[in-house]
Amino acid sequence: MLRTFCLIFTMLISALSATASAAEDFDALINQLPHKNLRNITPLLEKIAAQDDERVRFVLTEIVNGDLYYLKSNKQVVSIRKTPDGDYQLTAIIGEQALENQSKSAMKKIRTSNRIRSDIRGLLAQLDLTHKKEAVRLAAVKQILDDPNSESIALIKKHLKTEKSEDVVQLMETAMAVNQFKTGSVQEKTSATKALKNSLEPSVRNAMVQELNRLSEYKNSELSEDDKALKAALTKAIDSIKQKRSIYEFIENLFFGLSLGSVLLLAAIGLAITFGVMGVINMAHGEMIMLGAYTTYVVQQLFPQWIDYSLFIAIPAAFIVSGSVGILIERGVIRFLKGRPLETLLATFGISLILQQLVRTIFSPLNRTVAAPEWMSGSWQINPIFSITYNRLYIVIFALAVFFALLAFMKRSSLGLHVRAVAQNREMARALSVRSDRVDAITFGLGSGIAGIAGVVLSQLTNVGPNLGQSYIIDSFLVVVFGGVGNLWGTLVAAMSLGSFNKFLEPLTGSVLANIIVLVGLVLFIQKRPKGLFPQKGRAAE
Amino acid sequence: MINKAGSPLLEEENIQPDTRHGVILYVEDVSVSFDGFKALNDLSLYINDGELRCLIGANGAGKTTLMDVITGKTRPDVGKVSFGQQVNLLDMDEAQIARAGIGRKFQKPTVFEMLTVFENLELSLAGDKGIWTNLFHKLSGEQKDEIDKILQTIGLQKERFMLAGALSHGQKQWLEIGMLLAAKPRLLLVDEPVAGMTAQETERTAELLTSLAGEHSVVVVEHDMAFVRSIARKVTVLHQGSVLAEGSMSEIQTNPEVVRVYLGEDQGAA
Amino acid sequence: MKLKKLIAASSIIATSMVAQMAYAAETIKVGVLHSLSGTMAISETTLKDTVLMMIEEQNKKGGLLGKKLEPVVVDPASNWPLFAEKTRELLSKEKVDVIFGCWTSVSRKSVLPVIEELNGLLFYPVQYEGEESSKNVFYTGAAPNQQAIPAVDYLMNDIGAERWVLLGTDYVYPRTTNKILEAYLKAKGVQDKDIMINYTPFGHSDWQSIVAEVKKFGSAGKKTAVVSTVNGDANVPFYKELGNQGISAEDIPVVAFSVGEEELSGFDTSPLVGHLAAWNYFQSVESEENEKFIAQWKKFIGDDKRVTNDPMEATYIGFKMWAKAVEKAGTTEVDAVEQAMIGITVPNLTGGTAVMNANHHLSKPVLIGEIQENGQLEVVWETPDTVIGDAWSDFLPSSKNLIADWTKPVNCGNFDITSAKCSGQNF
Amino acid sequence: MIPQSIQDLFKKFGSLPVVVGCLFITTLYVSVCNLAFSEGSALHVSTYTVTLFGKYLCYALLALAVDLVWGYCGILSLGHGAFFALGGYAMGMYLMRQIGDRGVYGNPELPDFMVFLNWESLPWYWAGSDSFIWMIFMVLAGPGLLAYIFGSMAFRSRVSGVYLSIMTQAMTYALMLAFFRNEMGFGGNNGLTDFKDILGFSLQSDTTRIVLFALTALFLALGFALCHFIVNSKMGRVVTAIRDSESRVRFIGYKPEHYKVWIFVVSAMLAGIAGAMYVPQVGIINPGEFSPLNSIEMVIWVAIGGRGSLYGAIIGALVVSYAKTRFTAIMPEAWLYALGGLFVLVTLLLPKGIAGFVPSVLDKFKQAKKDKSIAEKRAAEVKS
Repeated sequence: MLRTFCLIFTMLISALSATASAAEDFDALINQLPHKNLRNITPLLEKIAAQDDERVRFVLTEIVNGDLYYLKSNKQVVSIRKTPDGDYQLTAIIGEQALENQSKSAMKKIRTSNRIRSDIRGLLAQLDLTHKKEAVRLAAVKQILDDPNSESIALIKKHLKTEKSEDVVQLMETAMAVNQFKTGSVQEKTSATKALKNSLEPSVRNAMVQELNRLSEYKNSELSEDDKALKAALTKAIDSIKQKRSIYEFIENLFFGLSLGSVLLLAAIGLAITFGVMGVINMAHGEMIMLGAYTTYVVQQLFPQWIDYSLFIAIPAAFIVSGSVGILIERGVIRFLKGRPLETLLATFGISLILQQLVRTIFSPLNRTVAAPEWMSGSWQINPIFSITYNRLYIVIFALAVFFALLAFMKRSSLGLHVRAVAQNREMARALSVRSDRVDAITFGLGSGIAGIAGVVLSQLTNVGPNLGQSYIIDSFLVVVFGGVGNLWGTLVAAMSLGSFNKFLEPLTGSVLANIIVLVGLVLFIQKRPKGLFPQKGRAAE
Repeated sequence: MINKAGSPLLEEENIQPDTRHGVILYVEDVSVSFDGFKALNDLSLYINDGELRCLIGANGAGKTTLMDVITGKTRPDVGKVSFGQQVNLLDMDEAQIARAGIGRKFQKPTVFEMLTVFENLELSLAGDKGIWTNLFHKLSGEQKDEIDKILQTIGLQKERFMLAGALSHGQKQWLEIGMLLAAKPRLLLVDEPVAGMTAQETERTAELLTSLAGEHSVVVVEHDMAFVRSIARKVTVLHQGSVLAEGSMSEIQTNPEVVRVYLGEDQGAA
Repeated sequence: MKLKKLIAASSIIATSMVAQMAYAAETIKVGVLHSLSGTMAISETTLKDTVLMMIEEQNKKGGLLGKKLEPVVVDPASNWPLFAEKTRELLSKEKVDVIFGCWTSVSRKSVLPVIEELNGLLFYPVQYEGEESSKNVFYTGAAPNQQAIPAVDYLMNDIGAERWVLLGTDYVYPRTTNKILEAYLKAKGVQDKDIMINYTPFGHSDWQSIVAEVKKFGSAGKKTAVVSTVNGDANVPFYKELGNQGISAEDIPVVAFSVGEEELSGFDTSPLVGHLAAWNYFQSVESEENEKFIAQWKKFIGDDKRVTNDPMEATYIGFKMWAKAVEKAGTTEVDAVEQAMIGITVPNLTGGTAVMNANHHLSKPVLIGEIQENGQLEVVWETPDTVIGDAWSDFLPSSKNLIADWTKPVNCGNFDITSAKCSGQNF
Repeated sequence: MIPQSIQDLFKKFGSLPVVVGCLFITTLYVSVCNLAFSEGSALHVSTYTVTLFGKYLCYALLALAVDLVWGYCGILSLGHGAFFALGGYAMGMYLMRQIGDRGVYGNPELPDFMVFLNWESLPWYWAGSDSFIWMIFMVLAGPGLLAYIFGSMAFRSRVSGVYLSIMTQAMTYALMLAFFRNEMGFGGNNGLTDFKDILGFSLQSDTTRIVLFALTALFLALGFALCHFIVNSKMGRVVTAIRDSESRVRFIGYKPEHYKVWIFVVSAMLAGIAGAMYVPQVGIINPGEFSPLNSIEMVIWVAIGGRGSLYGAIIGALVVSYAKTRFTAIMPEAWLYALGGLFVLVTLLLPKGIAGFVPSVLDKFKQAKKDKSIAEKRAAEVKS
């Protein structure tokens, strides 16, 4: 803090005494950069920041983003951009002469650490208060709000008059108000409290709590009327904030539950077909998921330049890969085990071992990197305390999409009809000239294919490694059984409710216990409803 | 704790239906429905002690469901079912009902395929069905003679050591009836005994059943009208889950209702 | 096809047996006890390869005591009882002279009784919870005081952290480390309400709630830091969630003790730049030995993308020390080598020297590194001098009085300095 | 006359004497060759082999337990690992207490892991764990009780087939997670280990190992005899009948659920014994034993050996475990291929497993003959 303080100070000074010599100073300072290390770079940066030079912001930003390098050869400071063909395009900070592209080995990074970077951000924030982009200004004010000091507040006050954008103004006012708690009189504090009682900014709450704690140290008798008023206002404001927060926390948990649920759904739904419809206990289901994940990896390796679209290629690819492996398994093994569901368990278990070892041999036992496309990373900040991560959001949507697509397929398409027909009465279906063998193969392929798609999704959330499948197989079975075998809707409800239970329990019990409780609950539930949530009723069922 | 799991039902071994009014089975105003579809529609039926009753009716008329209700497999939504006057079957489970003396033969023969004919009968013998007794059970002379007797009755002496699974369809039917007899039931419920039997097999089955009537009460469900005609003294016609008509075969055949709904369909089906 | 395999297998048995007959006399057998299948294969196969590489190099130099080294590789398949069984096989059937192996604490615990019974020699190359010192084991990984404590110091002094989240997988290493840290932090005057401890099951894959909790905990106005002892597989989903929920290293830095180059090579690190890891070795450290080692490794494994990591360095040091000790003792006989080991020094890969101390633990430098886009870790802080591994933590009431010293006169793995007696051990 | 009676004996006991005989001979051979002959001699059997065989025999007993419920009663339990592990933990707790003050912290009362979690005193469920008798009781009661509670709930509400299998799996999975928790007081992931001695005999001495080995063999023999007796009693026939057609059994007046619970409990106890013998020989018990994959593997032993045949189960366990040991040693990189392939091939080519290799026709014939003899025997009894 102190550091920032003096550095702002120097900066203001220098700003006043901006001379023609500024430019050279700046160049001189920049050229010192290569000679500094982590311990002694900060003062230099402060000096640079203090310069009144339009390149300052650029340089600082480059440093924060880790794009500022210097050439090993002549210690020239440059900022770099990666070019499609692997090496780097350089822009000299000083002078305009063009530089030819270089490989990384030719240059060295100007190193920083968290502390240095956050200091720089502090500086940038103050520079950015006048940035032309609104978003940048907003971010800047936010930065200051989170860790304010008299100078930055002063700056805000200065820019508040000229600020156009509503949001920025609002945030600036919040910042000012928060500042009141540090500097203002009791009346100002009280009014600030009233003004802020709807703000969800964490820093607001912290400021209020701090103030309240300060007041609570005195006995009521020692407090003046104003203090009392302030205290009451604070208590009220904090409560109302707490309420709002708890609401958002509930929504948050719900979303977490659903997103976990949709992961379970994706993992289980393929099984709901192979196991639910065909009655095959497919222990290799997890490995089908794994294959899907590895397919994503391969796709990304094949088209490194299209990471953002890789998933759209990976989804059909994974479906085909896992699907065809599934068909192979069905043709090669499972069809010889008709009417022996428990034997399928054993055979497919053997297959799962083989598949795992196979990927170990091909891809090595190490996890594989699957990059997240831009549009799937980051989160959607709905308000200061509630945000939804994009990948989870898309996954929920995607899972439901897959589910309903499948549902439509089973209900509408003639193939789906055949599948259900064979599932219910093989002989009769055959009599009606349904080629049950073909249908079996396709059904199994379909189930496996969907597992593959699940793999694509999981590759965005967790390890892509040989054990990926194992960690989901048990959950998948539980979901299907809980929902009621042979009932897709059941699978949906089961997945979502299990997910939500888990997520609402977790904050109370911790994740381990939450898992256990859910499992035990499940076992008990099945004792009550031996055929799951949505059993097939009637005499046919027995 | 094992003991509890073993044979908690000893006291029920000597349940005797009270049949002073000559009626051994009361089924009163029973209704059953599977998701909306009414399988039984407040049906009432009384079986007299020692009589041979035939139940006929189109598919879905509720014959099998009725059997299920009597043997405790299906719980009726409403109604009263009692064995004799006092034994309320509705609060007993299958096993208890069976021990109380109601035997049932299924539509498609169900025997223990992996056991021999002899063992099938051995298991069905009346007596303690608890675990410990069976763990140390030894076949007594009487029991053995009894099994032989039954083997004779059902004509399977030669096959006694064959796996039941290896028997012909008809033989299985008989074995199952034999298993009923071994249990010495007061009331036999026989579901389509002659389905898939040759002419003379059918004939012998007819004799067998008629011979049983008297010391046992027998309820036969059958489609084969010829067969019914050959054994029936009294016939009950079910239709859409309730009793349509009841009486001797001739009465039934002349009953216009029946002719319309049942015999009509029967010709259609045949 | 499988049948072929079986046949192949049996033929291999035959040949290998013959081979044993032939070589038994003039080779020194080196047992390699790392899981090649199951959940731990992901980490342990690398170490197996490292040992093989070292052996190959040693043989190029003409082996040891004029004998060639012969590796004996077995697969305990991440199954703890199997570890014990395989150890027995290595020692009593294969008659190996030394074993390099184990990763998880439980595998070490399972091996320990067998090793002690058959008086074998085990080099354990992974950072662990301490609270142990066996005559037959040399611990070349970091003890808590060589990783956790310096890391916390760094966060406290350089980053200015005041609020602490201790995240860990629910097993003995995180439990111990967190107990030690908790004690340490309290000693430094951190209050209970400023410490949040959370344990997750193995392979925990859904971190939404926990990360959100951390975020809330961190928004209380004080600088917050996360100390993660989360184990291997669970890290990827953890960091992905961190990235997505936008917890940047500048707001809430996460320092990890079980995440190294290899784990990082398993996922896209761009959202994690600036988060920290504490180890005794980083691939990025510049020193001749290191460059030589990295080059050798890439050549051996035939993959230019493969990275090196701390347990590999530990294995490297362990092997070098063993070789040196054997030369010194002039035999591979365990007791002789065990005594010869103590005080042995070899250059470590970070430009310093590693010393084997009397408590069978190494002296190591402690480095703190920041994660870079390329999955490497850049040193931002290091201890001025090497730190001596402490078998028994001074911050745990149960062990503060214990020391380990395998030289005369103490010659005990858990010597109680108050009662001046060797508690426990019945050997 | 004597020969006649011997014949009767065979008719009566079938494979029993053979199996017991083999066990006896192996034990004798192993123990003599391990103790009598020195390291060098060709006849010597290494301690490694002894413990290995000991482990196999435990697995065999476990397989027997699984076969009893699956092969004869048609209950496919994917949770028998839980019973095995519970038995193991009961033994482990006892051994843990036997360490006394020889633990690293030298605390006479508490096992090391408790000292280190700085627990003040033993949790209540450790009470009595230092008594050998109590241990024996717990080895049986622990698994038995769990099986009884789970079984009576599941079978009464007629959970059957795949549903049951998945539920048993969920059960063992939940237990695994629970035992992983350090708060549970069972040592968490590290489990219980570093055992010193049992009833004062050092676990590291060869004699103790041989004795343990012999005991395991004995228990296996007894277990086999017990199962053999059960499946050949009338009760056994009821159980088989339940497997073939549960509802029929019900309609002739039996209560299948009671029989199922009973057999499930017996099987669980056998598994518990197996676990208890396993722990002192491998020297560690940890939550990994609860893992669902282990339970599946047990089922596979039985499937490979031949479900519905007691000696088949034993063979299966031995074959698979041995294959595993060999493969992991000879082809560390590829053994999973071999093992997986083995599973697939056996299920495809030998649906009845190794024991059922003989064509089923022949089987039936044999069966009929056996029953005939039995019946004749009965006839004889009746006459006498």
